[in-house]
Amino acid sequence: MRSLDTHKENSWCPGCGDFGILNAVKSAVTNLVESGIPLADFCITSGIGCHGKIFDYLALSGIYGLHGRAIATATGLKLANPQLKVISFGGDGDSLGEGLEHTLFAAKRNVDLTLILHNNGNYGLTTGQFSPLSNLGYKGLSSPTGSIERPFSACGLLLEAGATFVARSYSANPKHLTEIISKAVLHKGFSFVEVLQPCVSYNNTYRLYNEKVKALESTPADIYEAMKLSKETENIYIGVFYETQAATFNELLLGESNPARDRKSSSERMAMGLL
Amino acid sequence: MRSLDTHKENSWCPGCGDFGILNAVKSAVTNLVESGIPLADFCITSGIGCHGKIFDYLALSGIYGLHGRAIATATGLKLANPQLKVISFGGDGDSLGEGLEHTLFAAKRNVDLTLILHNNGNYGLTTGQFSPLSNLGYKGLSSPTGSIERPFSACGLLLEAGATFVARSYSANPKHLTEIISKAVLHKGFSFVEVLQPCVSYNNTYRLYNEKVKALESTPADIYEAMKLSKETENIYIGVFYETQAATFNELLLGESNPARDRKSSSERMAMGLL
Amino acid sequence: MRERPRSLIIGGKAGEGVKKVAQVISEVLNSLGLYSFQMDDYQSLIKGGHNFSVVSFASDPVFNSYAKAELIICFDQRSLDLHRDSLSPSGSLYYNQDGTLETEGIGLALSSLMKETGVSNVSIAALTIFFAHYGLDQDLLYTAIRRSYKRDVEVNLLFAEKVFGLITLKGSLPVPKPDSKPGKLLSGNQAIALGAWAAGLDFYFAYPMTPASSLLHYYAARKDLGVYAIHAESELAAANMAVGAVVAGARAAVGSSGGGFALMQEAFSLAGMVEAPLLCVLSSRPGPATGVSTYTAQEDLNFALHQGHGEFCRIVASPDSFERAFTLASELLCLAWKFQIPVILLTEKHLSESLTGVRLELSKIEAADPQTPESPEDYKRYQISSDGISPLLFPPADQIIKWNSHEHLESGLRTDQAEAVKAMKDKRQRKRAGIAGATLNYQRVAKYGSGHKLIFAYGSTVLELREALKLLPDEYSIISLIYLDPFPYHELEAFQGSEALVAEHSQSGAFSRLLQEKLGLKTIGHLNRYDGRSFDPEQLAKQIEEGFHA
Amino acid sequence: MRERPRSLIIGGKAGEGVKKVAQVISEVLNSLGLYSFQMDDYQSLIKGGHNFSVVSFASDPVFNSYAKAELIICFDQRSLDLHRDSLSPSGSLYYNQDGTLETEGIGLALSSLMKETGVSNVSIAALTIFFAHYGLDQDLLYTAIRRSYKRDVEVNLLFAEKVFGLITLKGSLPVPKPDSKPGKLLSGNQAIALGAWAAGLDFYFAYPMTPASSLLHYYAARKDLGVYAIHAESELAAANMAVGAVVAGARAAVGSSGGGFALMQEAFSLAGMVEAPLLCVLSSRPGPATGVSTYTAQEDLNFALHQGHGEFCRIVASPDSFERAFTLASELLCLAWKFQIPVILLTEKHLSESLTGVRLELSKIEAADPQTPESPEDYKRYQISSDGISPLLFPPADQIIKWNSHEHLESGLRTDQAEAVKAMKDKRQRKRAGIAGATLNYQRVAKYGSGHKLIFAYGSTVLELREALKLLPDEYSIISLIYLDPFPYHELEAFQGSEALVAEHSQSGAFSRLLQEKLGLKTIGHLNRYDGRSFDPEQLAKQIEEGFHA
Ligand SMILES: Cc1ncc(C[n+]2csc(CCOP(=O)(O)OP(=O)(O)O)c2C)c(N)n1
Ligand SMILES: Cc1ncc(C[n+]2csc(CCOP(=O)(O)OP(=O)(O)O)c2C)c(N)n1
Ligand code: SF4
Ligand code: SF4
Ligand SMILES: [Mg+2]
Ligand SMILES: [Mg+2]
Repeated sequence: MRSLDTHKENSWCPGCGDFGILNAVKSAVTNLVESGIPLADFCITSGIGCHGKIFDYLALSGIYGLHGRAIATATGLKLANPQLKVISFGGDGDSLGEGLEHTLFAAKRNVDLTLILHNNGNYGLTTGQFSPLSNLGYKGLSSPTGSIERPFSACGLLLEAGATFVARSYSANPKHLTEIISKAVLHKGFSFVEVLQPCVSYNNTYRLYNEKVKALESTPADIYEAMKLSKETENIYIGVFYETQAATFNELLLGESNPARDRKSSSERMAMGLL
Repeated sequence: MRSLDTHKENSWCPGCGDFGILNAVKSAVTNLVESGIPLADFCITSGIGCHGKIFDYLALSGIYGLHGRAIATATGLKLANPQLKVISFGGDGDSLGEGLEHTLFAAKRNVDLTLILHNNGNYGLTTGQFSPLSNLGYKGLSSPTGSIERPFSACGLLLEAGATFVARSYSANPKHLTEIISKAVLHKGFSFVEVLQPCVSYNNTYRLYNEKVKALESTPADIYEAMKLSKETENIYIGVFYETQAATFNELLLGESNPARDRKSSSERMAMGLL
Repeated sequence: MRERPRSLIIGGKAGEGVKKVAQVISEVLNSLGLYSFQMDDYQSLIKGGHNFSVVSFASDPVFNSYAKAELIICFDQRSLDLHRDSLSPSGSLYYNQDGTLETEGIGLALSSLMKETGVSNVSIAALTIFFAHYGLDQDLLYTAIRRSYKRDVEVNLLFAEKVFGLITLKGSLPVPKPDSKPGKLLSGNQAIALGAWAAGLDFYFAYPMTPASSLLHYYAARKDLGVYAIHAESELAAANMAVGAVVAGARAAVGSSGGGFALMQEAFSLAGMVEAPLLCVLSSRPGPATGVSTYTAQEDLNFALHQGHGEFCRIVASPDSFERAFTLASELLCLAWKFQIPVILLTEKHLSESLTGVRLELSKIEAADPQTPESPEDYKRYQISSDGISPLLFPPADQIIKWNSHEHLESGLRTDQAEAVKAMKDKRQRKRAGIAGATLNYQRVAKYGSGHKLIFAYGSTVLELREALKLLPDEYSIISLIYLDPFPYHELEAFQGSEALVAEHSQSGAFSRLLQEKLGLKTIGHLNRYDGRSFDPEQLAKQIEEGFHA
Repeated sequence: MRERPRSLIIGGKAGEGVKKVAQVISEVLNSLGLYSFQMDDYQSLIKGGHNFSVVSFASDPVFNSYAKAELIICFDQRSLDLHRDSLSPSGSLYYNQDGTLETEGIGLALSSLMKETGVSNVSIAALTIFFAHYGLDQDLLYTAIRRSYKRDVEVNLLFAEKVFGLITLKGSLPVPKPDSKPGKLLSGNQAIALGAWAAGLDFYFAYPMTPASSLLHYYAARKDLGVYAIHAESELAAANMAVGAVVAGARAAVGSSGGGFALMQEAFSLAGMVEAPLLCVLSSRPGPATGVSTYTAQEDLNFALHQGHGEFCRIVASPDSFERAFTLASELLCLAWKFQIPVILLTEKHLSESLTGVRLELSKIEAADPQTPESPEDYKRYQISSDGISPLLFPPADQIIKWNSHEHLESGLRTDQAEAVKAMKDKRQRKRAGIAGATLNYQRVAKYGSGHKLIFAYGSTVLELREALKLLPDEYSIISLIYLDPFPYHELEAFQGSEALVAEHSQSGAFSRLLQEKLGLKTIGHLNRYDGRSFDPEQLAKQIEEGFHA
């Protein structure tokens, strides 16, 4: 298999959790290719933020989209060619702030793609403002005396919206993260992976996570159990919170057909006698 | 108390559930005024859709905003003058489609205002397309062979997002609806009222609701219980699913001050010596 | 001056089937070889209020509907009040005498008859009156009812029979010309939809918004076309999905009215940056903001011309006829793909939602296909080329195909390097010359009439003018701008500094200003209508004459 | 020709405090009565990469920074490679010799010294070099360190002492003029923020986006001003919240760069329709789409002029200096409230984020207050008036105050009636004349220089030109357009059909086109820079001479 590296110089802060995500994605893709998925089938989209830079560091086709809209773009990609294995990278500002709507609708529709959320609890690239996942009291340039908003729960919202695969992992646990990403990509339907990603510059959570992150012992019994566990703060659980099978939006829309592959040329259309 | 009616000719379809909502709002406001809230303090915003027309039928100040954005506008209103009792009217397309993000953030922030959701399960005003709350298989002009999306649960999403008051009522139960709306307005913090609203033209659910709507016997034990009950389909529960107290965004932002009332004039500012 | 078309008006409440029955009448006229133009005036409500439809028809092409009618049918008092004065001197007014005050005209006890026969659909009466009034065959009426009203057929027929009996023959339809080919009955949006489909459209992404919604509905209904119609969660979603679909190789379009288009601006700019071919249909209604949802306007000209932040090439063009709506949609999709740019088809409610016979010029359809790489081994998405066009390749592919919303290198990797930024901007900008050249192959400006007195217009205003010109001596010509960006300097050179009238549905006279600024045109009179309504050809004809004699 | 300012460049990695130390140096210069201009060049990353800051300074006002420097301080190899060639012939180059290849210049073992002293902040060295190089008082250095670096004070001082010992005196600063008043050290965004505040701003709603973010940060930090800074969930939210705040009577503003502004278009149009006074700050960076996030551009001119669907009045103006940034922000907020319209303050990263001494013209500040009803009994939000302005009233009030995004009646109730639609459009449009008249009270066009050779520009390009003009004989004048809509025909009449150079940061030459179309200006040369960087005054001076002699 060819290398997944690009020539682009990496500009993440040394020690940033994003490195762990990049490496895990590379491992997961490598494993998946070895297990038979053609490398050419992988296609990525990303939002704008530190997380989005992963687009430049991965030698995979795709589109580096607008802030908050990568999931919508990914949906378009998947619908036009359902053969593609689409992975979308989002930031917490990106996917749960600016683009919250698209994220929840992708889950609702069960579009068969994977969203990897780089949860660093802030807007890294724009110098560390509070994000939808920042804790109450988080201090950043737009909240110098502390944020006055309670955070969303990423897994909670995605579960509620209808995601058929919801998991969490930790950027500093490469093995776990690689496994989870592989599972997510293999899952048929919308898969969501929240990655706990320390941001050494604005929200260094290594110590917190190293202390509190704990692997789930088993898959929670139901969606409510999953929600509860995903919100615990004494232990911060990683693992698959929820997994179920449901018809995907792309299947329901397209059936067996692949619009990009099967498209009729203009002359074929003219010959159909529909005009 | 002066009349809450306007001169605007009503253009809802005869039999539309929106009439029930209009009447209940009038009763609730009347009751609340009698209980001491100054009529002048009420201020309304609405989105665009059949639901939004309530703005024209209520002799109350406010703004008939953009499709999907009424909650954002309401937030601005409340922050600028926290004395106002702000009620926002949304449609299911409006508040959970185009404007989903604003709705969930208003809940997350616990802005002290009330969102009344006219849930008619479709985009009424634009001729009945499926909405975020339409059932799988719903047939409309954009889904002639049936919608391929599963619906969101309005109460579920709002609960998950952090609303501190979540209730449901039925447009054909004026007493219940009036009570719920009054409670919602009195609730300090973000209050959400999902109103089951039959749309006689595109989604006539009177029979279904008349059969299945059932009042909650008691307030559910916790948020997960609330979610479960709000999603039941054998009985469709109405009543208050959840109610809790938390600091409001406006309080946390403003403390005791009222920006519109307490604003410093330009000359006062110039005298402050800050330049 | 040609034969003045006849007109009929049907007025009633929303939900009474006014528009539908007018369409059935249009179909009947069409099947008889007559030309027709149907304009529906409706409000933003579902039941009640007041709707009316006008059908103007003749044995020659009819470009627009008229305000005055020789046959008026009113279902209720409000219609009666509103339309009574539109009756032409020799015309006939029929009205439902149940529930209305007596008036001049022919009262029919329609409500009572409906009760009597158990019919719920009053509009069957309008169809019947039309047939009887013009002496059309009663069996043809029954066939029309059977074909168009699938429910309650038997009672409808019974009702029709009773109504038929009440009407006395009052006139006759124009006699169709022997070679008459009024074409396929289509709305403007349908013509657009078919044109884009023919050129290769695969996906249409939208969020409903009048008057663009019917594009979504049409694709959704016409599954035989094979265009996937995606009703997204918002316009922002629609536009970003469309770009995604393009990245995968599908031909994609989006459509909305001004408000929804405003929400697609960032994605429009995205298409400019990533060089995504994207067809955008902007169908205008009066603004700003929510405005007047169900009426017509041309207030979005400048908005359309200057969409999106940052600088990038685009094409903006507006169909001036239903035929053009079909060919232009195809043309624009092709140009989008040839140059990998976003393009805007700017139109108005008046064209989008009116209905007429359209002769589809199939020979003008081309395929919207991209340039593909000659040697895909060393593929670079943004290869710098002399014409600014980089060949397109789609996944899955062995090559790495990177599209990027940041400024980028040829490889598609992001850059902020000064030289690289400049080089990529220059590359994109180089397309401009090619675009201008390529559009020269199409009709960018049309001239109607042979007179020396000029009236400039674009979009559906041209339809109104063409109809008005029928009523005037041969002194006038309409100069119709189809392409607005690139501005058709070449074709318009001859008019530099001329004096002319400018007609548009805008208060501020944006089009007139454009012509003045780009062409030095001296506007000697503004024919501006901006109350959401279309021009009446008769009134417009008068205004034209006055405009030149003022 | 005046004294050429000196310049220093500090280069290093993001996270090394380059920008901060440059600012401390600017503060020192300012406190000494010297004029300075600081430009920060940074990338969209948090640590690593390459950042540099230029501070140009003199005893006369400095309008722009220079490419060449007489003092260059590099913390790493990359800086060295990039800036070595910027050294002016007699200049001095200091570099961190640890980890870099030897070169001409003065190598200092900064990394070793840092390790030795336990200092983490290399930028202290730059400050020290600056002090020692120019023979400034060592105690002043320590004071500056104490004031500006609150952490690790003792080791920083130790480190500074050691570095100081290594530097030999190389020059002296210019001597400040006796009456020198360089003003308050502010960035452009700070000047804008203060101007709007002074006129009465109560709320600033935004979503972070470079180069507008610092407006949000500034208001958030300066709680003493009492402007509530709301970081909303998106730009759409911010703009709609702002309209809500206005309805309640607060003075509100929003700000973003192109991409975020694109998302506010629908709300901008809403402000036009509901007649909400709204100050919108658009600070440009290169586009389209995400573009080049941290650099400067003027690509949004047409986008700004034609924001929002539908037709409505707005004002677009762009500050051509930091002083103007302050007064214009105030002016625009006042005009917004006077006419109840949205207004755009268009600027660029180069002004927004550069830093200079600003003399705040307090006497020019006015209050942004609305017209209030004389007899509020019979209040109608959209009362039709001869000047198009309807008095404003805010809740809580006994009156019913209805704002409406649909077309509406005077009462604010929705309408789709033809006459009412026209009447309300006419009412809004009537403001246009008043706006044009009112803006005449302000400086809409500025002229710099007294020569007959004209160079047209707007925004921060004027700063670059003014600095360039210092280097040229007195033959030139800059014509600076501050107001762009309404277009300042009155002041520019004299230039109709003239020949001139046009300078702008745009590839397509949008500003030049505007001048040609509105004024018939003949552009004899384009000074376009569009790689995200500002003009170097020296190079620009050459280009100007060439432009006139070509
Ligand atoms: C429409 C728009 N608004 C704002 C921005 C500026 N912006 C870029 S990245 C970002 C936030 C990044 O936060 P997050 O998504 O959490 O990513 P992170 O940097 O933390 O990985 C913002 C606001 C933008 N690019 N586009
Ligand atoms: C930006 C924008 N997009 C689309 C529309 C058109 N539109 C008006 S109402 C509506 C949907 C109404 O559905 P809902 O919110 O459920 O309200 P209902 O009519 O069912 O009460 C739409 C799509 C609009 N006004 N603005
Ligand atoms: S700012 Fe935070 S998230 Fe961004 S690269 Fe640095 S450590 Fe990572
Ligand atoms: S369409 Fe439905 S929601 Fe709208 S007014 Fe009619 S019944 Fe009510
Ligand atoms: Mg983040
Ligand atoms: Mg609805």
